[in-house]
Order: sequence, then C-alpha cells, then structure tokens
Amino acid sequence: MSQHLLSLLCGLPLLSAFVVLFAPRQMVGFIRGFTVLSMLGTFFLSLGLLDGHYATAAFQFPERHVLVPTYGITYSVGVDGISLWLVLLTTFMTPLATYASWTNVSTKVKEYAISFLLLESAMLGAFVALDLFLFYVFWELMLVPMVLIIGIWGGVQRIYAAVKFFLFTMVGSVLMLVAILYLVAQYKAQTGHYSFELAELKLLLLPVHVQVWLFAAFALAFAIKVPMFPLHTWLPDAHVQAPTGGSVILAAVLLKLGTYGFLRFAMPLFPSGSHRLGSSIALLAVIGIIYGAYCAWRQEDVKKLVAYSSVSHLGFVMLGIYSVSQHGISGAILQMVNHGISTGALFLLVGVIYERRHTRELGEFGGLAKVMPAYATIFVIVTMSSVGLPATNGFVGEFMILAGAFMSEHLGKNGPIFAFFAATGVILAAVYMLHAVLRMFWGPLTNPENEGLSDLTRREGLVLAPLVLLIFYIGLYPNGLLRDMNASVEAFSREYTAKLIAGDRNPDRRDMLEKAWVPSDGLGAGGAQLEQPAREVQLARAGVVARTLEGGTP
Amino acid sequence: MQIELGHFLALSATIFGIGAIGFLVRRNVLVQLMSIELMLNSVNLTFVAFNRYAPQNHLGQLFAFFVIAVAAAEAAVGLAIVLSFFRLRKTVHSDRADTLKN
Amino acid sequence: MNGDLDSKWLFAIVLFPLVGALVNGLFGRKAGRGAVHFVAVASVAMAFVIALVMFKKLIGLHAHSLGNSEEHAVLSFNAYEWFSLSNGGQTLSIPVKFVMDELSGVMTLVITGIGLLIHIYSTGYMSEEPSYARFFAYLNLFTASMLILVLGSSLPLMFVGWEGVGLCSYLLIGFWFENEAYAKAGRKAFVANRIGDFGVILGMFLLAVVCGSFEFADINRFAMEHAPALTSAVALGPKGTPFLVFPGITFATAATLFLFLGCTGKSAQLPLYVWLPDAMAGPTPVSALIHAATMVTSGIYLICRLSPVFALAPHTMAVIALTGAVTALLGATVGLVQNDIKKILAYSTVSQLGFMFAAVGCGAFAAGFMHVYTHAFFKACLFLGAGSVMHAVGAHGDADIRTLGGLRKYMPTTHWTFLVSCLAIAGFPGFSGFFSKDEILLGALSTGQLFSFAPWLGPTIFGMLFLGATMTAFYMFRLYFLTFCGEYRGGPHHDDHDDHGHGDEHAHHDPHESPAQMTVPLAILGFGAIAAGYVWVGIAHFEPWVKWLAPALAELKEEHGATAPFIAMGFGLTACFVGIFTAYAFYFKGSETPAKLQAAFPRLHSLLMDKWRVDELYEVTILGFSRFLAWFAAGFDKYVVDGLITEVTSQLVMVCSFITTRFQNGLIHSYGAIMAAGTLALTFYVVAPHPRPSMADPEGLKVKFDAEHGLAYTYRWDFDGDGKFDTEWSEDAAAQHQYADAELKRGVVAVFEGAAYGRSAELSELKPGERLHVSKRDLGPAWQVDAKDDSLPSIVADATGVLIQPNGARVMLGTTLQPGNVKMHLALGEHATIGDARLSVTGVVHPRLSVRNAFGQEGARSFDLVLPKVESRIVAAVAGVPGVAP
Amino acid sequence: MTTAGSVLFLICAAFALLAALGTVLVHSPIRAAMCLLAHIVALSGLFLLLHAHLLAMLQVLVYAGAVVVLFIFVIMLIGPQAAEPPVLRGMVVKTGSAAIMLLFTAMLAFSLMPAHRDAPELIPCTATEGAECQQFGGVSAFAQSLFMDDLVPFELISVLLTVAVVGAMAVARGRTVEETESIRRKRTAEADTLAATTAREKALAAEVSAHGGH
Repeated sequence: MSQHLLSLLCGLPLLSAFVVLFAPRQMVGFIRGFTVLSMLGTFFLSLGLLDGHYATAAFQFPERHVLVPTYGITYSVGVDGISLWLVLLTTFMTPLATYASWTNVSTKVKEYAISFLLLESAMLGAFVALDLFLFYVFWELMLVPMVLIIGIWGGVQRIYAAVKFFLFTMVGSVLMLVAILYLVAQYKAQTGHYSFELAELKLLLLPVHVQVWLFAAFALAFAIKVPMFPLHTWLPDAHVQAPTGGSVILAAVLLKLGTYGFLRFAMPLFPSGSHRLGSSIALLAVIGIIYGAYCAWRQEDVKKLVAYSSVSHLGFVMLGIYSVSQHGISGAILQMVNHGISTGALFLLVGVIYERRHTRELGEFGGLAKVMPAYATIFVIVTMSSVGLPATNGFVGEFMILAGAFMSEHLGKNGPIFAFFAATGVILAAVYMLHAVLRMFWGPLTNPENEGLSDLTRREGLVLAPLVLLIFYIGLYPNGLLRDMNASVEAFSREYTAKLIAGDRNPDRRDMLEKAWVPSDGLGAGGAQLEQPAREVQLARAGVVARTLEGGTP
Repeated sequence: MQIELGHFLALSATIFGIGAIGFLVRRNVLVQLMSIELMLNSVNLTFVAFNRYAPQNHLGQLFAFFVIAVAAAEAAVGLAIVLSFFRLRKTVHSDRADTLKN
Repeated sequence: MNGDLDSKWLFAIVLFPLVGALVNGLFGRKAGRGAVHFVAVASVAMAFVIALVMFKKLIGLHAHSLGNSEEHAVLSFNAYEWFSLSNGGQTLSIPVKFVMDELSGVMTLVITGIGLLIHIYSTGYMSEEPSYARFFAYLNLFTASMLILVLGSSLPLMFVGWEGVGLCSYLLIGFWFENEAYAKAGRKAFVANRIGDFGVILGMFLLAVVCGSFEFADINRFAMEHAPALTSAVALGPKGTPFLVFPGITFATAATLFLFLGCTGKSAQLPLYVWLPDAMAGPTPVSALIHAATMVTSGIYLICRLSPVFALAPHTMAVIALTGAVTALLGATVGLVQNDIKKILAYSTVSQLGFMFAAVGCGAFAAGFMHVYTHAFFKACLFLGAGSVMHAVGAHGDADIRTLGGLRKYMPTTHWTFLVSCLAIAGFPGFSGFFSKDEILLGALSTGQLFSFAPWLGPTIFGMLFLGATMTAFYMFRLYFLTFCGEYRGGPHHDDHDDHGHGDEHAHHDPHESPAQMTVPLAILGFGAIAAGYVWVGIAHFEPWVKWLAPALAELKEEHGATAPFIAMGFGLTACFVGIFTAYAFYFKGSETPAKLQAAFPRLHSLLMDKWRVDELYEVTILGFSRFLAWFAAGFDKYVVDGLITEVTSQLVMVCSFITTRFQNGLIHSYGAIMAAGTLALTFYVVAPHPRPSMADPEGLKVKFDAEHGLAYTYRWDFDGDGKFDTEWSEDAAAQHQYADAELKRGVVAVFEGAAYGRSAELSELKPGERLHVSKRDLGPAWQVDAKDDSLPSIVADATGVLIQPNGARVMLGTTLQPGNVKMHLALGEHATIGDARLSVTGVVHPRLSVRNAFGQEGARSFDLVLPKVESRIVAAVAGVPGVAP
Repeated sequence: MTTAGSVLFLICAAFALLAALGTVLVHSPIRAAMCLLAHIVALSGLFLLLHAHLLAMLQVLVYAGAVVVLFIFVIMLIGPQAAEPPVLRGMVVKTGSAAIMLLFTAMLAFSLMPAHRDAPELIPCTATEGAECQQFGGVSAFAQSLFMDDLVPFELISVLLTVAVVGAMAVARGRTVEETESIRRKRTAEADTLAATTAREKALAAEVSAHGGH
C-alpha cells in the first residue's frame, strides 16, 4: 500500500467525486457527510507520508508508469521535503474548508461537493507530479472547479471574478505549455527521444538566453498564481466573490502552487535564466510586500483586506525563495504553510461574520468583542499570527526569510537592501491588521444590527480550534516541520548553485558563486567537468552542419 | 500547333476562373448555381485530361463520374433551396439572403 | 523548596506566569474571582520565589567565580532547539535557552517582585471589573513575556519577549476596548513598538552576520575578542569581495543604531516615545507595570546586555546619550504644566528613561541600570499611589490635580508612600533615587575618551540632565503639594464612567483610604524607594553594584578626577533642593507666580500643555504621508494596475473583435471575395520561384544536390559559387558535382561548446593574414593554464591553414595537450580544442541554385557547404551534480 | 495528337470558353442556362478528344438532360422575377473580386500551359470487337473499373442521390398552414422567455451598481 500511497491520495477524492456524482441530489445530508468524511480519510491517509525518509533529498513514495511511450509521458509522482508539508496542508485545509461551508451553501450541494473533491485531487496531483505533462494536466484541472466555485456559488459579481481568474491563470499557463513543449523538443533534439520527466529534463543544458525566455514563460504562469505584483489584481476580486470555502482553499493552497512551481520546476529547470531574473523577481516581491500592505490598509471589505495581505505575505515567500539560501527557502516553505493556516483561518473567520451579517464592510462592524468574545479572541490570535508575532507561526517563517535575504549570496548587494525594505512590511502588517481589528472589534457597539449576534457555534469552533493549535505548535516548535525539509532544501540550493557555476561562464560571478559551492567527487571548479559530456549525439548529415552554420535558415 | 496536356489544363483553369468570377460577380442565385456547375465541369476536364496521359487505369474518369453525380445532387438540392428562398423573399437576389447577419 | 534547585527551574520562572495566563484565559471566564486571582497571584509569587532561590544560587556562583577567574557566573537551561538557520554547512542554531546572570538576575527579581506587588494591588483595584479574568490573564502574560525578554539567551528569543510585551501592552492599554480612544492608544503602542522591532530585527541580522551567532554570550565574547571585526566598515558579502560597503560606518555603529531604534520604541525615547503618555488609557496597575517593572526598561536592558558591542560604537553612544538627554528635558518640560496625575507621571517616566539612556550613552552602564532598578520601586509606588488616589476620589484615568488637595488627611498610607517616592525621584539625599541620579550625573561628567570626536558633548549632556533633574524635582513636588496638601477641592465630577466598574459608589463621597490589598504593596514599595539603594551602595558610592554587574557589563575606563563625584553630587543636590523649594514656594504657599508665568508666556505654556505638539507633527508628516501612500496605492491598484492589465487588454480584444466581425457580415459575396483573395495569395506563393536546395551525404568531395520541385519550375546550378552557372536550365531538379581542391576556399569553423551555450558553431572565412577574433567568453573558463597571463590566443590564417599562438592557453591538438607557448599550425581538415572551444580548418564553397517558373521569374539562393564535413557534438548533460539523486 | 484532333480541340475549346462567358455574362437566366448547355456539349467534345467516350455521353445525358432541364424548370417556376434587374450596389467588391479572380486565372493558366507529358498510344478498337471493345474510356473498360474497383463508392453515390432527392423535396415543399401556425406560437413563447431573462439581468446589474462596485 505504501508504494501506492500518493496515487491513493490523489485517487480517493476523485473516486469520492464519482460516488457523489451518482448520489441522488436530494440526499443533501449524505452528500455533505460523505464528502467531508472522504476528505478526512484522505487527510488521515496523508499522515502516512510522515513515515517517509526525509533525511535524504530523494523523492519518497515514488511511483512511475509510462503512459505514452512515444512521447515519453509518464505518470511519475513522489514527495520530498519541499512538497511534503504542502501536501499535508492541502489534505488538512480541504476538509476544514468544506466543513466550514456546511450550511452556507444550500444550492447545488452535489455539484459543490464534486467541485471540492475534484479540486483536492487536482491540487494533490499538482504537488506530487514529477512529470511536466502530468503537472500541467493537474495544473489546468485545478482551474476548472475553482472557476465553477467562484462563478456558481460566489457573490454578486461572481461571473466577472471567475472570468478574470480564469483568463489570468490561462494566459500564464498557456505560455508555460509552450515552454514545456519547447523544452521537450529540445530534449528530443539533443538525445533523440522524448521525455516529459522532470528528472530527465533537468539534465538538459540550454544556452542562457534560451533559459531566460523559458524561465520567463514558466515564471509568468507561476507569478500570476502566487500572485506577484503587478499580476495580483485577480486575487482581490476572486477572494471577495468566492464563497468562504473557495476563498479558504484559494488562499491556503492554490496560491502555494505558484511559489511551489518556482521551487520545483522553474528554478531547477532553468537555473541560469532564473538567476538572471532573480534580482528582478526579488525586487517585485519586495514591492509586493509593501504595496500589498498599503493597499490592504485602505480596504473597506475585510476579505479584500485579507486578499491584499496575501499579496504582501507571498511577497515574503518569493523573497525567501529568491534568496536561494537554505534558510531563506526553508523559511519560504514554512511561510507557505503558515500563510495557508493563518490566512485560511482569517477567511474562515470572515465567513463566520458574513454568515451572520451578510456584509463584510468594516464600517458595518465595531465593538463586536462585546457580543462575540470567543470570536474576537480567535480573530486576534490569528491576526497576531498573520502579523508575525514571535511564538506564533508567522514569526519563524518571516524571520528565516528576512535572514535568508539579508545573508543571501545570490541576491548580492541587493539582499540586505531588500531585507531592509521587506522588514518594513512587518510594521505595515501590524498597521493594517490592527486597523481591521480595531474597526471590527474594539470601540462601542454602535450598529444595532450587531447587538444580537451569537458567538461561535460548536461547528465553527471545531473548525478553528485545530488551526489555532497549529499556529502555536509551529510557532513554538517549528523544527517539527523544518527537520523534514532540510535535506531537500539543501540539495535544491546546492544543485541550483552548482548548475549555475557550470552554466554561467561569467568570470566575475564565478568567484562569488564558487564560495557557495562545495566541490566534491572530482568535480573541480568551473567547466572542467564538461570535457566528457554524459551523452553525445553525432549528427550524421553534413547538410545539417551546413544549415546550422548558416543560422538555421537555408 | 501540337495540343498538349498544358493546353487542357490552361483551358480548364480559365473555365474555372470564369465560373469563379461569375459566382462572385453575379447576384442572381440561379446564375451563381450555374457558375458552380462551370467550375465543377472545369475540374472534370482536368481529371479526364490527366487520365488521358496516364491511361493505366480509369481513376481520373471515375472521379469525373463521381463529380458529375455529386453535381447532379448539388444542383437538385441547390435549386430546391433557391425555390424555398424565392418563396421566402420573393426574389432570387443573393444579397437578400442575409438572415444569418446579426 | 530547598535552596539547591537545578537551573532547570529557570524555565519554571517563565512557565508559571505563562500557565497562569493560559488557565485564566481559557477557564477564567467561568471561574470565580477568588480562583482567578489566586491563580494569577500564586503563579507570579511562585516565579518570584524561584527567582529568589536562583538568585541566591547565582550569588554563590558569583562569589566563587570572582575568587577564581574572570569567568562569567551564569545559570543556564537549554530547553530545546527552536529553529536554526543553516546554509552551506554553516548552522546558526537558535535554542530556547534561558540564562540568568548578574544582569538578568536583578531584572528577574524586579519583574517578579514588583510584578507580584502589582498583582496583589490589582486584586483590590480591579475588584469590580467585569473582565476580571481577562485582566489577570493579560497581566500574567505580560510578566511572562518580560521574563522571557530578560532570561532569553539569544536575540531571537529575547525578541519573543520583546514583541510579547508589545502585544500585552496593546491588549492592556486597550483593555477597556469599548472606548475607541483607548483602543486606538493600544494600537499606537503596538505600531510604535513594531517600528522599533523592525530595527531590532535588522540589528540582529547585522550582528549575526559578523559574530556568527545570535547568542548574547557569543556576541559579547566576539566583541571583546575580535573588536576590529566589528569596528571595520560595514561590508556585506563574501570575505575579500564584499558587494555592499558603507565606508565610514562600522558594523558596530550600524548594528547598534538599529538596535537603539528598537530601544527607543520599547523604552519611549525620541522619536518613538509618543505611545507612552497615551498608554495611560489602560488600568492604573498596568501603567505601573509598564512604567516601572517591565516594558520600558527593556531598552536599557538590551543596551546593557550588549554593552561590549555598544562600547565599540562611540557614535551610537553619542546618539543614545543625546537622545536620552533631549528626551529627559522634553519629558520634564511637558511634566511641568500637566494637570492630570497620570499624565505627569507618564512624562516623568519618559524623562527618567531619558536619564537612563543618557547614562548608558555616556558609558555609565552600571549607573543607568542602577536607575532602572531604583526607578522601578519609586515609579511603581507613585503609580499605584496615583491609582489609590483615583480609587479614593472615584476618578478614573484622568484625575485633575487642581480638583484634588488635602488628601493627606484622608489617606495617610498613600500620602506617606507617595511623599517618599517623590523624594526618591527628586534625588533627595538618602533616598534610592539620590544614588542612581548622582551616578548618572557623574557618568555624564566623566565620559573620558568616549566622545573624543565631540568633546563638548559630555558637558552639554550634563547641563541638560541637571536642568532635567531640577524640573523633575519641581513638577513632582508640584504634584505632591497640589494633591496631598492644602484643602480638598471637591474631586472630579464624573457622571459617566460606566466603563470602569468600581467608581460609582465613591463618586460623591469624601475620599477614603484604600483597602489593604492596595496599601500593603504601597508600603512595601515605599520602603523599597528608600532602601533599595542601600543594598548595593557603599558609603557615598555604589562600588558593590558595579562589582556585582562587572562580569555582565562592558568596562569603559572612566577617568575622572577625585573631585568629580563631589561636583556631581553638588549639582544633584542643588537640582533637588531648587526644584523642591520652588514647588513649595509656588504651590504650598499658594503663590501667584505660576499664573503670572502662564500669562507671560501663553504660547509656550500651551505648547507645553500640548506636549510640544509632537503627536500633531507626526500626524501631519509621517502618518499623513503613510495614509496618503495607502490611499494612493489602493487607487493606483484599482485604476492603474488593474486598469492596465484588465481594462486595456479587454479593450484591445474588443477592438480586434470589432474589426474581425466586420468581415463576418453574413453576405455570401463578401465571403467569396475574401476567399478569392486568399486563393490568390496562395497561388502567388505556389507559383513564385522558391529555390530550396538540399544535399545528400558527401562522398569525399562528391556531392549530390537536389532541389524542391515546384509548379512548372526549371533549375540550374552554380556548384563552385563563382557566379557562372555550371548547368543549363533543366526540368530535372537533381544534380551532382565532383569538387576539385581548387574550387574550395579555406574556412575556419569554431564550435563553442559548454553548458551555457549548448552548442553554437560559427563559420569564419579568413583570407591569409586575417585573424579570428575570440573572446574569453567563447573559450570558457578552462582556456587558461596560467592565470597570470590573460592575453587571448591569436589565430591567424595563412596560405595553407591557420597559425595558432596559444599565449598560455590550453590547446589540445587531436588528443594531445600542447605546451603553453608553442606556435602550431592547423592544415585543412585538422582540428584543435582551445579551452572549451573547438576549432577546425575546412574547405568552404558557396553553391548557388537558381529556379525559374512559367512566367520566367527567377529566384536564386546560395548556401554554405563545408567540405570535408565537421563533426559536431551536443552536450546533453552535465556530468551529474554531486550528492543529488536525479 | 493529330492535326484533326488539334483543330477539334481549338473549336471545342473556343465554344466552351465562349459558352462559359455567356453563362456568366448574359442577363436572362434562361439564356444563361442555354449557354451552359452549349458549354456542356463543347466539353463533352473535349472528353471525346481525351478518349473518355462514356464520360462524354454521360456528360450530355446528365448535365444536358437532367441538370440544365432542372434549371429551366426552376426558372419557369419562378417566372419573370428570375431575371433580377441589375443592381449597382457592391460594385467595388464585385470589380475587386473579379479582378482578383482574373489575376488568379491568368496565373494558373500560364503556369499550367507549359506542362508537358507524352501521351501514350492507345490501342484502338478493331471493327469486329464492337461493344466488347476493351478500349480505354470505352463502356466496357470503364464499367469494369467502376463495378469492380470502385463498387463501394458507386453504391454510396446512390445513397447520396437518394438523400439529395429527399432533401430537395423537403426543402422545396414549403409549409402547411398548421405548421406555420405552430412555428409562430413557438416564436412568441421564445420571445417572452427572452424578455423575462433580459429583465432579470437588468435587475441584477442594477443591484451590482447599487453596491458601488464592491
């Protein structure tokens, strides 16, 4: 069973979706119960992943079947330290989000359940896929249920938001598809056969300018998903319009696929290209941190505020990734999980008040702490986690990211400057989050509509309690998570740097990069190891040479 | 002057062109249908001409045969449509066949 | 509890209040008041008792270490590793580790001791409060955070407490959250603290980069042992080749300035002090806790903790001293005219903190810290006394001293303790404040070599502090005389203070003494205000204190003359007596002078009344600008970013669709016309002549050519590229030619291989004497044998091939490596490898194909043919990366 | 090709071209149909030249006998309105497309003109063979190809023709009164539904704008 664990994980929600598909639509109770139970089942199944051997960077629970031999398309999946916690985050957040929207979705319950199950399956697939074709399929599969969730169960302007979300994501992913196909064609040209497998494609060595373009195509797709400034404008709309469950999944998991994509695909495949654009991406990340925070401050709609805070927080994640230092990346992964938990919790909390008042305008609230003390307490705790207060989860991630950026050798002199400006985001986070808390909870209870509000119900408490516990668990003992990441992150960072040295011949940069790379196994510095390429292809026809010499256009 | 394959082809091309021009320029649906017949005929000529220069089998002629059959069917249906159109619009002017517009 | 506890119990000091907070927070709402305050008080009491025991142990260790060596006496307990920063084999571990040494020991005692008294006091003061449990939960959490702050062994762990007290101040200041102003004051405190925290984070990183550790002990040791590393200019990046250099700013200066920014936030110094006066919004015991025992002292604590680092940064010290002195004056001037008890006390705290910072800035760490210690007693006593007064007269939060008076009669305990504390803060001889203030003045007087770059600084600061001390004595006694002497003036009239539970029944009564829970702590603290100094002080000097702290603090050689202590003491006494006497003359005797002065300088008075209008200044500058930025960003996002990305794109699509829908007009003939145009274009392309040559594998010098067929095409070839066609027009597309040597020209093919390039070949035809230009980039990093000579190899064509002069480059001819500087010749068909680049000498011809169509149009194209062919290879993989499983 | 053949080609080609031009150019459709007839006959002459004897006969039978007759029936059915008065509208498009097609025709004709192939000699029929003659393009040889090699397409053609006949009848038949009435009712119902939907959407839009774009 354990060798098929990942397939089971991806398959169980899909299977449940089929079961729900054939359930009579009147049996609402059964559909809801079955959906949540199967998601919980997936979660408990996913706990089996913790058994993996994460002390090495190798993929755990690997599974590989050739699907289309002619084109080298495989079903190949596996988890390592980078994806492990994101998979667990997905299986953890999905049942919570679904359970939280237990009552507020009463129309088309069956379709809602199927959408969520499909979504979970696709997200899990995207996190574990090690084949670009497979990844792309899951990546696009994810889009459909989410668009439906926004477009069918969303707010007043749901169609606008859904279409915007769809178009934004599509633009990026289509370019990514082009880049994937180019990459595979290049692989064919160099080795004589096709392959979509990540491990194979990683071995390709491409000219720097080609890498830059391919990386840009990948990065665009991922940057839209993250979302990075200035491609973030779909997010506030999508969040505001999406139903609570959709918002939670969107914030907690979907956005992570963007940052995860950078780590898993864009950077290992095109290290030199990534390095060329690295500083610009980090700069955009820093702009995103500050800009998102300022935008959040002015929002009147709580969901919009939280959405902009996501832009800010994911700016931190991107900065951590692009510091390419081990702790920066570990921090970024941790921060992905943290953001999933705290922002997920925030959206759940906003959903709670929305269900009672059917509004999210800050101006409508005030003094809620008086009538909903438990709600206020949890909100403040989650806020503090979002603000990055030490002893909550937010701090460790931000601290590691800032330290990573500050000491990054890849960002060069920009590192400390970026860290400086990113750290101002810490101040701004306090400003906008406390602004929201102040306007929602403190002050006199002026709006008579708020007087009779009931505090958290048992179901809501049940959903929020594990999140609060996790906030403190990660805050106090982050090593529980970091331990399993270390080996993979270290390998990632080492591989990236090593390929950069081999790839980037600029002698000025080499001096700097060599420091970060510990040569071993007879791989000397510089390009000496390239004397004996692993694979050689002789081109038989002289004519081909003639064409190449002419620049490819005889 | 020796008559060659090229002459048949050129003739066929010219007839095709005349048919095409007729189809494009004339607005009488009936004449447009006849223009189509012209073009079909020109193609037939090409088939038959090529077949004459490769007479191992009858492929060209067979194809021309089928084209004639199709042309007959087409004429039948086309004319039925013309009739129906005329009943609808009381005209055979093709510019009036614009119900799809907008 | 025996006297021999394991240092594991350090953790318990923190844990007890934390658990207390947790229990009260989770279950307090349902539990009774008795249970709540039992848990709260007991947890702090336990912490205090354990702290006492540990401190006793520490004293033993201290005595022992003094006898033996210079070793630092510490108790430490490592709970577990929190997290670690590791990169490239280096690991910066951040453990949850608690350390008690001389410095943190004293702090722990102050926090738990005074904290305990405040807890007990609160059981009385807050007895009517509905959110009793919440209050005590916050109070316990506050104590716990402060304990983490002082006991934490490393900067990040300290930062937990550092932000924890920020959070607790936010929660406690905004305790009565239904009053929006209070809630806003809480937020202001948190945000101001956060600005400081920003500095702490960056300072922390800078120190970690240089010292390679976050641990205080390691940093301090590094500062003492490797001072030059810290006093070198800030240069970030790899050693030897830094990429960010700030000449003139040393690491120590930069790091300490950042840390000091944190201190100004936490300890209410310019420019971030503005939150502290507003923090009066919280319940009075909270004010006492914030001002006396916790929170505000943490800035001084941090500086003392890292004193070896600060000692290396004289410029920072100057900034600290000056900031402290200016803040001391600012606080004091505002305190002169305020009428609200708590406001006066608040500004006195700002001012006193200024004194402490001035002291540590002048290098008198021990003196500054001494003031922290003594100030804790008398300021706690003053605040609790003020609370007692307000409790007595039924005021809440804003008791105006002009409406009080004569309380001496009604509440003797409060009066006596208040008087004692006033004397202490004024620096009356024999009281605790006297000793510490004296030492501060002495410190300012004897800065020694510290400010050698600005010798005027020491005396200036001394002058400012003297002025500040005089004013302190004045306004404190103004407060005392107006409140306790003379006749009771009726008390404040409060009709609506429903947010504070206990006032109503007292509102219209005569003032009365407070219950025992409140007076007993007052008495203890009053006693402390007198006696606290004596514990550590010898005759007229505080030698024991300095000795005690010596292992934990940096030593700055303070050279002062024998007379300096007496000068300092003289000025201190003068300040005290002048201040007290003036206050006595003005307010006890009921002089008209204050009113006259007020009338004489109305604008100055209102400026002081409005606290120098600093809040207003911030409001219009920084806050206004920030709000503007937020407003701008939100608008920019909505209209510009979203507008550009979505609106412009969608409009573009609309325009395109408008254009294309014009074609779909539903008219058959327009479709026909378009189709005709398309057909024409296609035909034109098909009919036009396209020469597309191709060739088969050459057999030696014999090559078979072929061309792509087209409609009615005829072909002719020019095989040797001499401009004359070698064949006639022919309908046959194929042709072949046997080349003669004479027809071939010489060419050089350079193939630049390597990871970054994949492969790119470049054909250069060189006439004899011409040179092939290559760059370092083309040759890759492996081109040189001898790194000293970086002139590029020269590759020059001659009549029979190319001549290579390596100039030290690594050249492989065939498979043999050629010696560094021997010229070599490549003939036709030979190849060599220079660095990573391959070089072949080949024959080149440019055959030409011409195609004609039925209209007689001609198209021609020449192409390159390399003979004999060059083998090319493509690098498909780097030879594995070590340790990475593919 | 013999000289006689060449002369025949020239005559037939000229007829075919002229008739084609006539078909396209004459105003009256009935005259156009007559020109088409002439064209078809000329073409069958060319077929004879190319040894497609059976096809030449079929051409005359099917085209002249069926298609052209059908055209004439329809023209008669429609009556005088079959000759539309000439309209000047769309002259630009007409001229443009005519010019384009002219260019296209010229280009194609000129580049095809030089095409050359040797015509293989064909075995002529002997006098005794008669109908059994296996000559290329003759009935016997052609029928063998058609019914042995291409039987399936041939049978498919019959299906096509059946479909065409049925379709033509269905299209040309027109509607009964009841059918017209039922269609009218259906249309009214659809219009009502559409109006209701539009109203609902308008209400939604109003709601959206009332929320001020949040």
